[in-house]
Amino acid sequence: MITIKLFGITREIVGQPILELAEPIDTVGQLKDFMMITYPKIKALNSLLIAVNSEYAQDEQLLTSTDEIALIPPVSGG
Amino acid sequence: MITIKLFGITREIVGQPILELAEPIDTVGQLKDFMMITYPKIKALNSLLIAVNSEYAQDEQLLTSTDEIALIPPVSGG
Amino acid sequence: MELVLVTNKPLDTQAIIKSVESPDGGAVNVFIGTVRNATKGKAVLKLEFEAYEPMATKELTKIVKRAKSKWPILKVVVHHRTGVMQIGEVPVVIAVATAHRGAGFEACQFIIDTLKETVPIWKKEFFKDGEVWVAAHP
Amino acid sequence: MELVLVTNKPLDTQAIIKSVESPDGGAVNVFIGTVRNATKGKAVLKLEFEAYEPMATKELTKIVKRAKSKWPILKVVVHHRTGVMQIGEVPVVIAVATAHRGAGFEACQFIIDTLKETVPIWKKEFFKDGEVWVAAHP
Repeated sequence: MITIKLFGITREIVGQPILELAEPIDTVGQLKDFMMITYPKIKALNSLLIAVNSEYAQDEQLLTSTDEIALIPPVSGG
Repeated sequence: MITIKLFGITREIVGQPILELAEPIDTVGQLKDFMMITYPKIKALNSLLIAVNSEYAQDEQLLTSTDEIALIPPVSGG
Repeated sequence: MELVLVTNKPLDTQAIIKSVESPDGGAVNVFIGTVRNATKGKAVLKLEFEAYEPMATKELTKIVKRAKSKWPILKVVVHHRTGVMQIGEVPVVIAVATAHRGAGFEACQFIIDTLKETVPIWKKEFFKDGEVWVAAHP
Repeated sequence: MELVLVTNKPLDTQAIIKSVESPDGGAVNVFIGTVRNATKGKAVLKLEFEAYEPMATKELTKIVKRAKSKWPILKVVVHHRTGVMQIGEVPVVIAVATAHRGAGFEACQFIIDTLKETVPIWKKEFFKDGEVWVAAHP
């Protein structure tokens, strides 16, 4: 089980601020694929990054149930 | 007779804030030459410009007794 | 004064500027972002900023560190506000103190440019006829 | 608020920034010059600025006009103080409001760079062992 924090447009697409996934998702890349397949509107975004424990993560990075995982849609601060 | 306003280092070199000159000085270039010959310390400056009626003036510009004339040593505002 | 802050309270520009003053500084460059009444010719009613706050703070801290490694910065403060803001309100203030002015301009611009690229903060524009998450779509 | 001012009174940074705010502005860039405690490694005790005031105002007005012709500036204010200033005091404040930030950084830097080249204001540095008119000699 992994827990995903959602913000901005991805929070709105998914319809909730936290998502718990029981699916067999081992890596950042697999999570991206899963989210894009499950929520096609996420695929339409300019970009999708994943943060693990508050750091941008590469596709190969492994995910565990204790990680703080967040979806990062295109940022627009400032 | 022309009247010259002096500021900064040129005011200090000449020793007064206003200089009245009865010499036959017709142009900006002649005034520069006169000041550098009369006050060799002015010749040692990085530059010397002349303002006529609050505008930088070229060497050929004619001077009259009603002009507001100022010596502009190297500026250093800001 | 926190050097880096993501907060839902109004930013205190004056206090931020005051806090970077130092006797060995000759120049302070300040960038103040303000909510504009239009975007691409379309009237904006208000903005809302949302942040992944702990990560945003972390990323801002990294940007400040990178800026300090690139320019001789004496003091730097970066504050970003979240929540709903009306036209004219201030979502971001950056103040950079340097001995000489060139470095201050460059560092301040680097910080705001990089902030807009990497810091997990999202802006939603509200129009009369709808709302848009900025930069989300091509 | 005068858009261009040469004055012997302390500058009000906050009021200057406030005065350039506008609903169609998205960015304010501010340059604040401060009196530094050293120059080329030598301790500075204080500074004194002298201006040929009417011409300085005229030249500043020209610089602002040139900046407005080069960048889409919404509002701009430039104030320069004269007289004796202690370490940390502020001889110059420039605030530029633009719709987008790039133009603001460029215009603000253009104004301070050009000010230092053309505006008839002179700075004297006071050291423990003497005083120097800045930039006067090679």
